[in-house]
Amino acid sequence: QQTEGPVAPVYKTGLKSDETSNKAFEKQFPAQWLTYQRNNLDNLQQMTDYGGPVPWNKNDNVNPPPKGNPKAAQPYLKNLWLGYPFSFEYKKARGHTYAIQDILDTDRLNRYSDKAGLPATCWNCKTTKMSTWHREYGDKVWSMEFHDFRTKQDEKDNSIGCSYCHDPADMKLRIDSVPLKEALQKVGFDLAKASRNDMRSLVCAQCHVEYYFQAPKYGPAAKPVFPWTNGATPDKPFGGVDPESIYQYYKDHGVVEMKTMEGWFADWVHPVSKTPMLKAQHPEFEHFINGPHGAAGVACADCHMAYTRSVDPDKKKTSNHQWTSPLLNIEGTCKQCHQDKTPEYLKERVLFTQRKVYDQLLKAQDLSVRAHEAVRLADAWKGEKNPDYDALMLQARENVRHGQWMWDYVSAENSVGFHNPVKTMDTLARSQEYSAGAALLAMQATNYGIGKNLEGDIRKLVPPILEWSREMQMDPENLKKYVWTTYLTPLPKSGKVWDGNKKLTQ
Amino acid sequence: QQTEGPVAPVYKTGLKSDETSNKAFEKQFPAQWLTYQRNNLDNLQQMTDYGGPVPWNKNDNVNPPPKGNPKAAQPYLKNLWLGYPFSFEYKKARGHTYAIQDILDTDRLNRYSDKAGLPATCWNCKTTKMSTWHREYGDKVWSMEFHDFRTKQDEKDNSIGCSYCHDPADMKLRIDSVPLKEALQKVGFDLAKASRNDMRSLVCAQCHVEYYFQAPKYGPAAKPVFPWTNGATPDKPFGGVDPESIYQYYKDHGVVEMKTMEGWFADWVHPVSKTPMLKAQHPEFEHFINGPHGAAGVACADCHMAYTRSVDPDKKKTSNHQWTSPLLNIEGTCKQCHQDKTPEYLKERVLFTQRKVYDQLLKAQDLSVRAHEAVRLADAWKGEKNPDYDALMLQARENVRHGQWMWDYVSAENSVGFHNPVKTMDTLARSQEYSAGAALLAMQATNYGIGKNLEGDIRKLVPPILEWSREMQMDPENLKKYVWTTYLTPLPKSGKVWDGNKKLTQ
Amino acid sequence: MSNAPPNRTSPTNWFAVASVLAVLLVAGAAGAWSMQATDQAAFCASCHTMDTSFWTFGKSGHAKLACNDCHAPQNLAAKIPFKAQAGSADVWATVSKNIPDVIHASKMHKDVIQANCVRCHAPTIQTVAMDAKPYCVDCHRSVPHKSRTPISTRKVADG
Ligand code: HEC
Ligand code: HEC
Ligand code: HEC
Ligand code: HEC
Ligand code: HEC
Ligand code: HEC
Ligand code: HEC
Ligand code: HEC
Ligand code: HEC
Ligand code: HEC
Ligand code: HEC
Ligand code: HEC
Ligand code: HEC
Ligand code: HEC
Ligand SMILES: [Ca+2]
Ligand SMILES: [Ca+2]
Repeated sequence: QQTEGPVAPVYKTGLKSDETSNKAFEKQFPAQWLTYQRNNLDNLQQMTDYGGPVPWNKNDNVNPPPKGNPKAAQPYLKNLWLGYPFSFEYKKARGHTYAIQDILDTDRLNRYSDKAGLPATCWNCKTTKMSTWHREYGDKVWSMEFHDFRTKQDEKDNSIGCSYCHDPADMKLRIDSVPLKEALQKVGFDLAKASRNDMRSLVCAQCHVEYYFQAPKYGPAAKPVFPWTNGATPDKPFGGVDPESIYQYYKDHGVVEMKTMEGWFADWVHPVSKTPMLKAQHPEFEHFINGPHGAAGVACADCHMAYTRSVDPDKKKTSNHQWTSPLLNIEGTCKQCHQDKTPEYLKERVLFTQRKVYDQLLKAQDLSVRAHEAVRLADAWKGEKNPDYDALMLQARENVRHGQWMWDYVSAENSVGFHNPVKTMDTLARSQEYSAGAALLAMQATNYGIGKNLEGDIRKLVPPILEWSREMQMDPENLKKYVWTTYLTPLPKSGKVWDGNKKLTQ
Repeated sequence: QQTEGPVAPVYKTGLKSDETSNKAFEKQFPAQWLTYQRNNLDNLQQMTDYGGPVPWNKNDNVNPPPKGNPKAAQPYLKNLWLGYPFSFEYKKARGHTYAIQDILDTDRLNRYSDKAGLPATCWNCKTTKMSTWHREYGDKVWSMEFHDFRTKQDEKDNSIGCSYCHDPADMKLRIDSVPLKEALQKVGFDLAKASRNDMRSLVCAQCHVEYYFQAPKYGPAAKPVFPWTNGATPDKPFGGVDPESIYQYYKDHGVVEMKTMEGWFADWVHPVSKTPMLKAQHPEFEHFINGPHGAAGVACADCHMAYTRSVDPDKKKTSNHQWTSPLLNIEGTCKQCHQDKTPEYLKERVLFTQRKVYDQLLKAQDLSVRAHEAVRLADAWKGEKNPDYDALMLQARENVRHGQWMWDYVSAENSVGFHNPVKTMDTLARSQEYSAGAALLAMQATNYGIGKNLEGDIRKLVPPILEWSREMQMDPENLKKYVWTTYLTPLPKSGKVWDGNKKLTQ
Repeated sequence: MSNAPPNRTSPTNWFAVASVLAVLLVAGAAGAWSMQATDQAAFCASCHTMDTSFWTFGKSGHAKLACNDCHAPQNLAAKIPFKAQAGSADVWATVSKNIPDVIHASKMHKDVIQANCVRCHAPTIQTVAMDAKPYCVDCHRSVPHKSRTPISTRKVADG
């Protein structure tokens, strides 16, 4: 007889709180270990209409999976991120057990040089070692050389694992990530008072959130910061996570020097339109938190880690540690709450949202390309200009930036809208508004001189770039393939310096 | 005890199935009668943020309620419906008991002439007498003179009432309306097999649906038809109710003669842009049916007629026959299903959707005005033209029509998006796309000659028309007030012929 | 707002008065039979007010249980006062016809229910953090009254 209410199991593992090896947990937690291993599944059977852990190239709408995905790819990504590492490689995410391998292999980091081009910060959301290193080097760690850490960990044993979410000593959920701890403090959310339900989402918010690298002027260089303060109030700590609030936030915290944008934050300058751009990254938490589920108190773990009994050794109920699309197991996830519905019905409702979001996302990207192209043409315009040409062009650029930020906020979010259907659609409508506005302003600046050159199908005017990589950019010939790539500077020719965690002789 | 499942109570009233008086039901159904009388409430206490039964002018964003409503009005409605009776008067709906009074008093019908200008069809969704008349006159009734029926009924005793939804003999739910019966038949929905749950929405679908008046070429003149067939399939009878399906439907079923639109349906031609337009009317059912609630089987009556016990004489559970905003009584409506939430929470979720929908709706209307204006300017353009001028202008007009249809489909729907949040937002994004496209095509047609005249704030370029009415349009002086109204033809000066159901001496 | 407050001066419902007597009998005599009889679905459903709950429960995986397997504390010392209080509240509401449009389990009552979920399902909930949410029914939202399903499939119109 038990009347106390259910209590979470408490463990005494004998492990130290700073344990970072995954394997160290295997023996005591064979069930969780077993589902955790399933994160290695990444075959075609794991695909859903828009998701699932298959690492196809997100821009490739030509080749069938696993290389591309004609039904869910976004063909203009390489154009829109031109000049930024994301244009070299960006893949559909797969399981947590691949995190280190995938970052070791990604072309976003410069493996052809001793300088990765991006800081050690990138390790933050991939390895259980991060907090060890932070303890060791302090806030200097963020701006240290990425490559120097390639060899300092095991590809599997330190990939996103137990110690990132649990205190190894007693397995209580914990926040291991420095940036989240600081972000929560800044918005006035007291982690000490977080409920168990809160923790079941906050552990994910360590990584599945938008971030930027801090400029030295504002504190430790290259530290990852979550831009949530603009709009946060004591009673609504997450009042600042909507895309317009964050866009306002980025009108500060940076070192842009361009007129009218002085001091704004920018990730890079787009070479075609010469616009200081923002890059959005995986704002799952920011979407979810005020969506129909998040607002109702449903947690990430409720859908992505639903209890399962299917696991040996003892078929006890455990949290499923295979983080993947809930649509691969609707019976075991959604249906605990939506018991009255069929799996087919639930899937169809998800698709009802996703199809519309995907369609509007592609339209938003087409308009965004048109906006860059308009500014490019207006820049090159030799004819008669509007007396306000300069002011109009600055406004146009601001709209290019704003429009791209808005669709990227949706594109980077991995549920194709399901985590917050209405907010997502609103964000895309705004994206389209700003991008269309940018093109119009550029036309005005040239007294409509460029109008003719913008007529017709944008996919023909500016062909989508299907393949691009650091190696391709090393060959000046390749830069001639597209009008847009002519704006790039060729990269120095060089052989690979790093292959995974092996340094190659040079 | 029951084992079959809840069944609707059956009565033997002694009334005939063709009874049309509301009062005839009072004695036997005092509880329903009492809540039915509450449909007469229309004071300011009944307002919600966007809804509630207070008849303010839908375009008036200047005067406070009850005349206007700065927080929820749509200032461009009179501009966008110029030349069509809706531009004279369009109010927020109120209770069913006002249906006859409001149609008697509306300026949409010409009370200054022996010809109302709109057919007797208009009575269909206002009076319990309609089926009697249909039996009497057959399909001729639709095109008969509206005015001739003004005196043939009692303002209150025949206003939307019992016999429209119930068979008076046994009070079973029934479909009394001819157009719905025919529409269901056409899409292959067998009314005889409708479940009780279906009926709890279908009785509303008699009226809360989009309709158009049939042209004589296609069958009985002026008969109201619901345009649902394009996309309907045997297993998805309501597969044709999305705005794009209906837009396609209207590419037929009409008598438009303009090139490239031959045979299309149009409600009227907008005098400013000379575009054959569509008018959307209250597609509540069409939104609801594949929204989160409708798809889940929730019925209109679940939210708008929730059981109440608060009614004398015997405080039994009865269906609340006061059809109004559920937000006026969240405890009694939403909380039947969402018992774990607070009323404040639920209201906030509704507003989370409504605020975004309202904002995007206004933006869509601004763009729609700009589209008409662009076509107007391009029509008047005397400078050099694009060699494809004619083709481009036709395309522009098609986009004007398409863009306006899309926002009107949302504007005319009375939940400000709540009945189907994602579909509503998608519809508005499309509206904006088409309207922006229309302006661009008109610019192209004039080789951008009109560009300059479209720059700047549209609310200044084309001022919203706050007041307009038949009387105003009789005075040629008034037509000079706005550029747009100069495109109207003054109406013949005339005194009122009808005041409510009283014919005035002439 | 739009619904007028319930009128509190309507005539007495005699069936309900009889029920009061029954409950008093239970509380007073505490006979084993009446204790058990008033736990059963049939008794609860003798009030039309309870029809909805009865119907949905009857269609659920828990149909073989008695209402009070969930709706009353199982330890007798707590059960008698709880039943007397809940029972007389129900009866008073019925007699005075002060029955709300939508009946909700109170916080106290929800805690009682929760304890019962835990009581029966103890073996199931040992290995995981089943206190992830305040109540089991925050996830198991349909247990047992199918609260998200359309009204006509679970409510009785003339209750
Ligand atoms: C109510 C259920 C639910 C909740 C709560 C939820 N998600 Fe999701 N999530 C989904 C669904 C459904 C998808 C779409 C999967 C697909 O398209 O196959 C998804 C997709 C994802 C994806 C992409 C997965 C893939 O296979 O592409 C990630 C990553 C993700 N969610 C993370 C999160 C995080 C982090 C949280 C909390 C901040 C969260 N989710 C909360 C249901 C949920
Ligand atoms: C705040 C946490 C965070 C930081 C910092 C971060 N990532 Fe990630 N990364 C994620 C998450 C979450 C995913 C999975 C979701 C997704 O792919 O959008 C991911 C996925 C990836 C992937 C696999 C999918 C792909 O995009 O090809 C690579 C590679 C990657 N990150 C590289 C990097 C690099 C390089 C950096 C530094 C510039 C970095 N990450 C910084 C959280 C982070
Ligand atoms: C990305 C976050 C994350 C990682 C990584 C993670 N867990 Fe968990 N784990 C959770 C969450 C969330 C819960 C649910 C805890 C709760 O509800 O309080 C959980 C629960 C548990 C529990 C409690 C019993 C249960 O199944 O609910 C154990 C034991 C456990 N995890 C072991 C592990 C082990 C071993 C690893 C590494 C192989 C691991 N976890 C990796 C997030 C994580
Ligand atoms: C966070 C969500 C959540 C909460 C809270 C929750 N459950 Fe569950 N429950 C589940 C899921 C998911 C399953 C499905 C597990 C499976 O069958 O694989 C489940 C299954 C069950 C089952 C049927 C199968 C089995 O494992 O025995 C019972 C009984 C059950 N839960 C009882 C409870 C009780 C009692 C409580 C409260 C103490 C509770 N649940 C709280 C999510 C939850
Ligand atoms: C330490 C950082 C980190 C934490 C904590 C984290 N994730 Fe992830 N997540 C990632 C990265 C990185 C990837 C992509 C790995 C790759 O593709 O190499 C990823 C991938 C995923 C995927 C995609 C797998 C698929 O099927 O498409 C899902 C779903 C997901 N995470 C959900 C969650 C949930 C739910 C939580 C919390 C319980 C969580 N993650 C916590 C970093 C993290
Ligand atoms: C822990 C409980 C829980 C889980 C797990 C859950 N939901 Fe929900 N779901 C809710 C709640 C709560 C709402 C909000 C409405 C309400 O209160 O009933 C909701 C609303 C919805 C809606 C309506 C909103 C919309 O976006 O259209 C859909 C569809 C839905 N859920 C599908 C799913 C799917 C698919 C999954 C699995 C991926 C899932 N849910 C998992 C509790 C849950
Ligand atoms: C899940 C609950 C729900 C369902 C089902 C539902 N509605 Fe509504 N309805 C609402 C809400 C909430 C509003 C917004 C009221 C407001 O803004 O004050 C609304 C608004 C309306 C309005 C405008 C009322 C006003 O006060 O302005 C009408 C008319 C309407 N609904 C008719 C219908 C019809 C007809 C159906 C079925 C085809 C239906 N509704 C189904 C909840 C619902
Ligand atoms: C298919 C049913 C149907 C037909 C046919 C119909 N109406 Fe209505 N009418 C409604 C509904 C439903 C409402 C309430 C919802 C709304 O106002 O959008 C309404 C509201 C009204 C109102 C009160 C609010 C306002 O708009 O000022 C007037 C007046 C009115 N209609 C006049 C007319 C006229 C004139 C015609 C003929 C041109 C007509 N109706 C044809 C269904 C119909
Ligand atoms: C706009 C449609 C509509 C009108 C008009 C209407 N009813 Fe109803 N009525 C309904 C619906 C829907 C139900 C619920 C039936 C069900 O669940 O099967 C209902 C139920 C009833 C019931 C059954 C008991 C109950 O309350 O659920 C009675 C009796 C009744 N109405 C009487 C009347 C009377 C008397 C009038 C005129 C004063 C009237 N109705 C007007 C739609 C309407
Ligand atoms: C015979 C036609 C007809 C039927 C049937 C009908 N309506 Fe209406 N409804 C109207 C008209 C007309 C109005 C506007 C009356 C006015 O403003 O004068 C209206 C107004 C309303 C309003 C607005 C009141 C407010 O508070 O803003 C709601 C809500 C509503 N109806 C819901 C329903 C529901 C739910 C049903 C079905 C149970 C239904 N209606 C059936 C024609 C109808
Ligand atoms: C007869 C049952 C029922 C009634 C009454 C009802 N709902 Fe729902 N509600 C549902 C169902 C079913 C869903 C879909 C998700 C699910 O299955 O839980 C849902 C989903 C929702 C959602 C999530 C989707 C979204 O649009 O964000 C919200 C919010 C919501 N309801 C609010 C309300 C409000 C407000 C009312 C009253 C006006 C209401 N509901 C009345 C059953 C109902
Ligand atoms: C398996 C456990 C269980 C059984 C058996 C059970 N109930 Fe319930 N009951 C609940 C739960 C859980 C709630 C609370 C639902 C909520 O508020 O989330 C509840 C709520 C109620 C309510 C409040 C109204 C509502 O729907 O919230 C009534 C009345 C009720 N039950 C009556 C009964 C009757 C009568 C029976 C027997 C015919 C019965 N219950 C059998 C678990 C049970
Ligand atoms: C005499 C008629 C009657 C009987 C017999 C009856 N109830 Fe009730 N019950 C009511 C009324 C009336 C209410 C509403 C009281 C209120 O909320 O004010 C109610 C409310 C409830 C509630 C929700 C309020 C709360 O206390 O949390 C539950 C649960 C409940 N009853 C369960 C039961 C169970 C279980 C039985 C059988 C043991 C039962 N009832 C027998 C009339 C009755
Ligand atoms: C008196 C014992 C008892 C109580 C109290 C009880 N259950 Fe159960 N429950 C059972 C039994 C026995 C079954 C298995 C029924 C079957 O499979 O025939 C069951 C099955 C279940 C299941 C799996 C089947 C289903 O309906 O989904 C869930 C989940 C569940 N219970 C949750 C709950 C929750 C939540 C509560 C409290 C609100 C609760 N139970 C209260 C005895 C109980
Ligand atoms: Ca960023
Ligand atoms: Ca129409």
